[in-house]
Amino acid sequence: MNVPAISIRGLQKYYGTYHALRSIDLTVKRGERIVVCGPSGSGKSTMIRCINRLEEHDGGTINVLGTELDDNIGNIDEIRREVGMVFQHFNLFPHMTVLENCTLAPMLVRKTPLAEAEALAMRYLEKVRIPDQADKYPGQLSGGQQQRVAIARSLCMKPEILLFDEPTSALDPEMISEVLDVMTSLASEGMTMICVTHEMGFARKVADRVIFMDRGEIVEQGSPEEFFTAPKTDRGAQFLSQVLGH
Amino acid sequence: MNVPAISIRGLQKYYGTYHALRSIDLTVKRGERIVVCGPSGSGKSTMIRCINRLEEHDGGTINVLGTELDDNIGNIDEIRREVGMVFQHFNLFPHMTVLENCTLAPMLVRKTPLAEAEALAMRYLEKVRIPDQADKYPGQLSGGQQQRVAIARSLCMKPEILLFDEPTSALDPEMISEVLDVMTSLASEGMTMICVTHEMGFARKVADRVIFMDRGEIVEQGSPEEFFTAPKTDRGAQFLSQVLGH
Amino acid sequence: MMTLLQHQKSRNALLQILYVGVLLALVVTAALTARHNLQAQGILSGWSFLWKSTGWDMTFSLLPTSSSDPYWWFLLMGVLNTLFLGIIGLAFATLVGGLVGLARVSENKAARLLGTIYLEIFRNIPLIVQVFFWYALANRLPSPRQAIEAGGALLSNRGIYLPGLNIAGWSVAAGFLALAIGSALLLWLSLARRFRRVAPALRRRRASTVALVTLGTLMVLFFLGHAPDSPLLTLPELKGLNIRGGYRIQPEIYALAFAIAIYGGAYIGEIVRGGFIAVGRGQTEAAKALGLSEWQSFTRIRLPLAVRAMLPILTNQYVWLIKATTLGIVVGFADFFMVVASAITHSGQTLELIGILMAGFLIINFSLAAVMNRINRAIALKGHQNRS
Amino acid sequence: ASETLKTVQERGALNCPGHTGSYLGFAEVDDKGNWKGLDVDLCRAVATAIFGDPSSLKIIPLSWAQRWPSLQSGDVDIIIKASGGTLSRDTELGLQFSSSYYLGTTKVMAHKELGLESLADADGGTICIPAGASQERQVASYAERLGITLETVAIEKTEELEDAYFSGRCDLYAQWGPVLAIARSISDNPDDHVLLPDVLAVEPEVMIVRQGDDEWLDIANWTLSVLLFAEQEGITSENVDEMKANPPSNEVGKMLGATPGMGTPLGLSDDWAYNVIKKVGNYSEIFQRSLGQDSPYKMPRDLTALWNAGGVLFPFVID
Amino acid sequence: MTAIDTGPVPLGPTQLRRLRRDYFSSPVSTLISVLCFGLLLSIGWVLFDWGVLRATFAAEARQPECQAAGGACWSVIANRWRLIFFGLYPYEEQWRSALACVAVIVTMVLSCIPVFWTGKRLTAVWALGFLTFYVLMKGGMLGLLLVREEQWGGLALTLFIFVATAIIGMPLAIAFALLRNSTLPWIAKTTGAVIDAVRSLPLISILFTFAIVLPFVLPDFVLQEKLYRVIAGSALFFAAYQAEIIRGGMQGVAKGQDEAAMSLGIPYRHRVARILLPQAFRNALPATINQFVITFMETSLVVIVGFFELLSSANAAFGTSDWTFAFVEVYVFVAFLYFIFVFGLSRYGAYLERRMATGQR
Ligand SMILES: Nc1ncnc2c1ncn2[C@@H]1O[C@H](COP(=O)(O)OP(=O)(O)OP(=O)(O)O)[C@@H](O)[C@H]1O
Ligand SMILES: Nc1ncnc2c1ncn2[C@@H]1O[C@H](COP(=O)(O)OP(=O)(O)OP(=O)(O)O)[C@@H](O)[C@H]1O
Ligand SMILES: [Mg+2]
Ligand SMILES: [Mg+2]
Repeated sequence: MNVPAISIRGLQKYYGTYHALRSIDLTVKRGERIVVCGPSGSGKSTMIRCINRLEEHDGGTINVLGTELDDNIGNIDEIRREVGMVFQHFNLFPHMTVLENCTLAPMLVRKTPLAEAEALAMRYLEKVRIPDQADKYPGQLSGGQQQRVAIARSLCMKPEILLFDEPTSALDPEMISEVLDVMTSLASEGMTMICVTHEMGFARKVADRVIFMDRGEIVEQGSPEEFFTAPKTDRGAQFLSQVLGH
Repeated sequence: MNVPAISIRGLQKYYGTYHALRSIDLTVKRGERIVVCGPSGSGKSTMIRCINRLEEHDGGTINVLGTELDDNIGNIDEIRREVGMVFQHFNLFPHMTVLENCTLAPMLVRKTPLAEAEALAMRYLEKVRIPDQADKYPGQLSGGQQQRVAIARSLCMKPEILLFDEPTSALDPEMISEVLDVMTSLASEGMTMICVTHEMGFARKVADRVIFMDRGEIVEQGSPEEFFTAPKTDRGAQFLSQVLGH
Repeated sequence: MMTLLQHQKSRNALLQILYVGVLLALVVTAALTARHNLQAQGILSGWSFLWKSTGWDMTFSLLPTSSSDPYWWFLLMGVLNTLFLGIIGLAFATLVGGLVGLARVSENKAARLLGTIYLEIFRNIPLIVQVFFWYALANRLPSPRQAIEAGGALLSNRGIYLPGLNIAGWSVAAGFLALAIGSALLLWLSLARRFRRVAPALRRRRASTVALVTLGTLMVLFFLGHAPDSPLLTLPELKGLNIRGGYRIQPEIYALAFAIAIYGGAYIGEIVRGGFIAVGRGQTEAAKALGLSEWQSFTRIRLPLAVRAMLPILTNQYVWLIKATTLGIVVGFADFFMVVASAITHSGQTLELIGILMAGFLIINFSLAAVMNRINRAIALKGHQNRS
Repeated sequence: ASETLKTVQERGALNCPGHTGSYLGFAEVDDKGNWKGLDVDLCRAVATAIFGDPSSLKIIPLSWAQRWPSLQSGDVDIIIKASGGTLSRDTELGLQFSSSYYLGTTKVMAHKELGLESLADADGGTICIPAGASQERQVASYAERLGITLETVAIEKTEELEDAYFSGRCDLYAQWGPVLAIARSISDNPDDHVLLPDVLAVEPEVMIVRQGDDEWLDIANWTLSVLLFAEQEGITSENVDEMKANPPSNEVGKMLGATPGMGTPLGLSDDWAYNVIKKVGNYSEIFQRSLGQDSPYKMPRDLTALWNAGGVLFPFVID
Repeated sequence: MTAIDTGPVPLGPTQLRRLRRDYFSSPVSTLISVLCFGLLLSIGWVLFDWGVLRATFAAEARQPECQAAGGACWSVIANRWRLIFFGLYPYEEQWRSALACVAVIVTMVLSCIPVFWTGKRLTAVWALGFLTFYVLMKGGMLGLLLVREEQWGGLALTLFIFVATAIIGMPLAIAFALLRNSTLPWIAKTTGAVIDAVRSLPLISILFTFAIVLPFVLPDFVLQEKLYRVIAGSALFFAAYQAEIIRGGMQGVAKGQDEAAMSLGIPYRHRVARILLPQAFRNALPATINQFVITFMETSLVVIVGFFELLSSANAAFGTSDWTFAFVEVYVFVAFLYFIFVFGLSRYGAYLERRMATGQR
């Protein structure tokens, strides 16, 4: 159990000739909660998408739960099973009910029997406080509800690690707090989490570490108090002034 | 010249079974500047759209510049020529340059020769302070510039009355002031104006009268000082507290 | 009068009356002129010809016809032939289109290249030229005596002969019915919303029950329809001038169906591609992130969503393909249009027959569109789809 | 006077059917895009009779299925398109026939390798027939008479139809005699095909007009008569001027317009027959260049010869 | 394996890697690649062998020579190409037919250039092109010999039918679209019924009706010439489809546009002509090109109602005793002609679609 949850070494990523990630090094311990922030285009999404290989990386190594991510397809499938991801735009399956969205992967991937999968799904739907929406279709829910379904869907796979990519930025202000609440309660249960977000209140409350990225590099990292009160770099200070001033 | 610019009596408007305007009475003198406000859905847009018959009314009479708006088609065309309208979403013609947007109606409706129409258009574009954008297409302008083109376009028809439907609410904060400036200078030239807006600063500065609508009725009207300092009705007071608190 | 024209409501009413009136007047004048012209030439008009015997024979029909059958029967058979060819054509065009569309969205560049070449060639040559070409090719297969044999099937310029069951016609028909019901039931079991929540094992058990019962019914039907002392299976073989036994598909039919499938497939391929592109990348990524395999994400997420995006356009394409069966006339396949055309030359009842032709196609195509729209409604995504 | 004649004269051209593609020997198109063939020349003769000029003719390409509707609707003024006279065409379609300009029999050709003696041996065979033509009915009734079943392949376009037969799609090919003979003569290997002795029908090919305009039919009939009469009297396009100058008989003189009376009753000019012979030729000339010795097909006249040469054609009397 | 060491900045995917990703990313993918290339190569070879290697090109060659060579017999094209291109047009005048085709093609090319995309300019280009075509083909003036419509044929006739269909059909389509979008329910519904009915009928049956039935139901003085009747039918069919395309384009024009124009006092006809239609057409452009492509191909159906257009002349080209055997070559040639036109048009449509997609971003 002393293998780190994630360990990234010298990660390089190109889009064509554009150098999107420049030698990223990052180690995440089990149970650690990390918030990633930084200006738009700084490579935050790209980094966490590399972690469950929605993007292929071009150099360096990524090691998740002791397994290295390489061209071996078996490895990828294994890792994706253990790493959940919540997208900014939810990406629910619109042709399935909320319940079906949640039971699909456990049944297909983990071969959980239907009844068990449904029980599990209902448990997580309760955890995100929308058990009553189980039989609706995603199109019939509000944005906040949809995002909570997306979280529940990830949880149903019982992942070791949960990645969030700006999970609240597509939401209306009232709905943001609903979703943040759910995330906070997840965090309190000790799940390993990496969360790209600009919700500084949330970061202060739950993050063990804040990572600040700019132009494809990790510029600064540290505890939330450190980062928010006394950023070590100018770039960080400037970014903070913008975000907080807004 | 003692005919009022607009005189509305017992105006009724239904959308299907929904009663959108309930017995509106309103008289606007020539040169008067009126600001209309009220909560969303109270019928503000509907009322001013009735004035140039973008909506047909179902009861009562509307008399604009001495001509009654009824089913007579000639009357409608005549009145639309004399009443300009500026929309929330500008509604510029995207396939024409700014100059063409401005010269189109004078040339087609008033049969103004091209050279004259262009001279006129340039005069009004100067008035709204964007003569240098004349050859661009609307898509190449910022929101504030677009709205100013829309105002110039209306002015080119030399209307007696200008209607504004929330002309600033689709704009970014910096651009609002640009447009309000232009409107203020128009107001100072003595044009008859009815303006739906929640810009209370503007209302205080230019309005001769503020009209407060709720649920399809005119609940309260009076001078801006009266209305803003001591609203006569509870509904008005409540609305003001929200708007100013925001 | 002027004031009436200025008045909006009355003007609107007037305009509408005028418009509809002019259209009606046109139709009525046409009808009257036609009647006058026909009478002047002593051409008998009316519908009585429908009950006369034709005196010629149909080249192909699903149910028996002879030269002593009346016109209405021939016309009906023509409609059946059109539907028959249409269904075959649609099915194969969909299959081809699916393959081409998949090739065109595939990750594999070679497949994409092949798909593109296919598309550009077959979409850009008029269907009628393709029909001529395939028919000429079909006619160049060897004669029955030199027929190519492939696993009991014979390939010759008289058609493709498949081994067949030696059973009576009615039991074949009943067999098809049973098969249709069985597969419809299976489809319903696997797709219907109400069975979604049933455990997969139970679903599989139900499905296999249905399949077994259908198979059993088929066996019984075949047994009943089979003459007691003849072999059950007949292989096509040369007898006299022709190949006898087994089932035969005439060159006219398969050339036409082939052309329609190839040409329609190119168009449907583009629709399929559009459908898959319309599925947001987000859905696919979500499926990956959940650990679904390529195949699972294809069958459970991408395909169902793509089908929903394709269906409305596909309806148009299907209507269009049904209409393409009218090219039967150039290779002598007795589709509805050709039967009508022949009937016109033999009976001279031009106007009546053209009327029947139009009515027939209106009914066929409106029903097709109605069915497709019904399916589309049934599988439409619920709620607002403002996010992808 | 004739309604149709008036329409035609107003239009300045005779509308006559051609073919979509070609109908060898009867209507085909040469390298330069000109129509030629027996039917086309007969159209020219009628046009010349009316206008004195064979180019006052519009050949309207028509498919078989369109013949009758086109005539009935007035798109064409006359059908000369290898069409036979039948009862139903006369009575049900409201048509009217001229006397016959060609006597064709419907016969059947078969691939030699099948070794057929007659159609009776062909039970179960496949037969190619032209769609929408009278052969469709003739085959059906002949097969019924023999008590055999034939599978039919009916195609409208002759090219497609013959391709179907020669490529072996059909064992048999039922067609109007001359077309059949031509098809065989130009096939890859004429000896591979035999004409069966069966005569399914005898079909007199006629010019067809709409019912109710007898004067118009007269013009068609007399044009044909003149062509045959000229052949009978040895008048050709070569010697017609000479003949007109010194008519060997009263009849010839009258026909060529040397003595008046030939045109007026028909509503035509008196020298119309002269023009026809001069510019189109007599029947024999037409036949020889379209089907006979001067054509690639080298068909004999057979039944289509004049009465005095063993055939069945004859002119009416010009008096 | 991916652990390309983090030295100095490594290059992006190399050629080799891209090749592997594109063609051989998995065993299945490799199999597919091999199959696809095998298929392409073998078909390509067969065609090349038949069409070039063993083909006969000499104009003097006839059936025996061709069959001896065993490949395609392009001699038929060498001998009969004028028939295919010009049909029954008088031999000495065929240069006119050729010029007329050029005029139409130039018109089509011109109207693909964005400079000409205003209502007026497009109309001018097409009217001028069409007029040139018509005068050249028909003659009877400017010292040209009169050539009547029934002598037109081949490619020129195909182009004529196509262009005439578009010129008549387009205004009709606009009218249909406007009527169907009318606020007056009866007009909208009746038009809708007409459009839907026409769309559900096969084009052949419409052509057949216009060629054969119309003379019965129309008084004598209208549409005497069958060619024009058939064009009318084909235009009606085109209009029904195009009307729906334009209507789709109209739906993409915001309602505010019309309201803005109304509030400026601009009358209906100008609102339609200056505001609604220009925007609707811009939205509907790709679909419109597609419709043109299909219409061009469908002109080939007039062969069934007896016209001497491209396909018919092709039939006539092998419909003579010398060439009956060589119909495959003729069909291939004609297919190639169609392909050139249609492929050009559809590539252009695809280009437009891409251009507009980037414009929207
Ligand atoms: N598929 C792609 N092709 C090319 N460039 C890309 C692609 N995806 C991302 N990029 C570029 O890579 C850079 C990093 O993108 P990324 O999405 O990781 O930024 P981000 O930090 O998540 O920004 P944001 O806060 O806006 O989401 C950006 O400059 C972006 O333009
Ligand atoms: N076309 C329509 N059909 C049906 N109801 C309508 C329609 N247009 C407006 N309404 C209804 O009429 C009422 C008044 O609408 P109106 O647009 O005039 O409100 P408003 O005061 O302008 O509000 P806002 O500040 O949101 O623009 C609203 O309840 C609205 O829902
Ligand atoms: Mg991002
Ligand atoms: Mg409003």
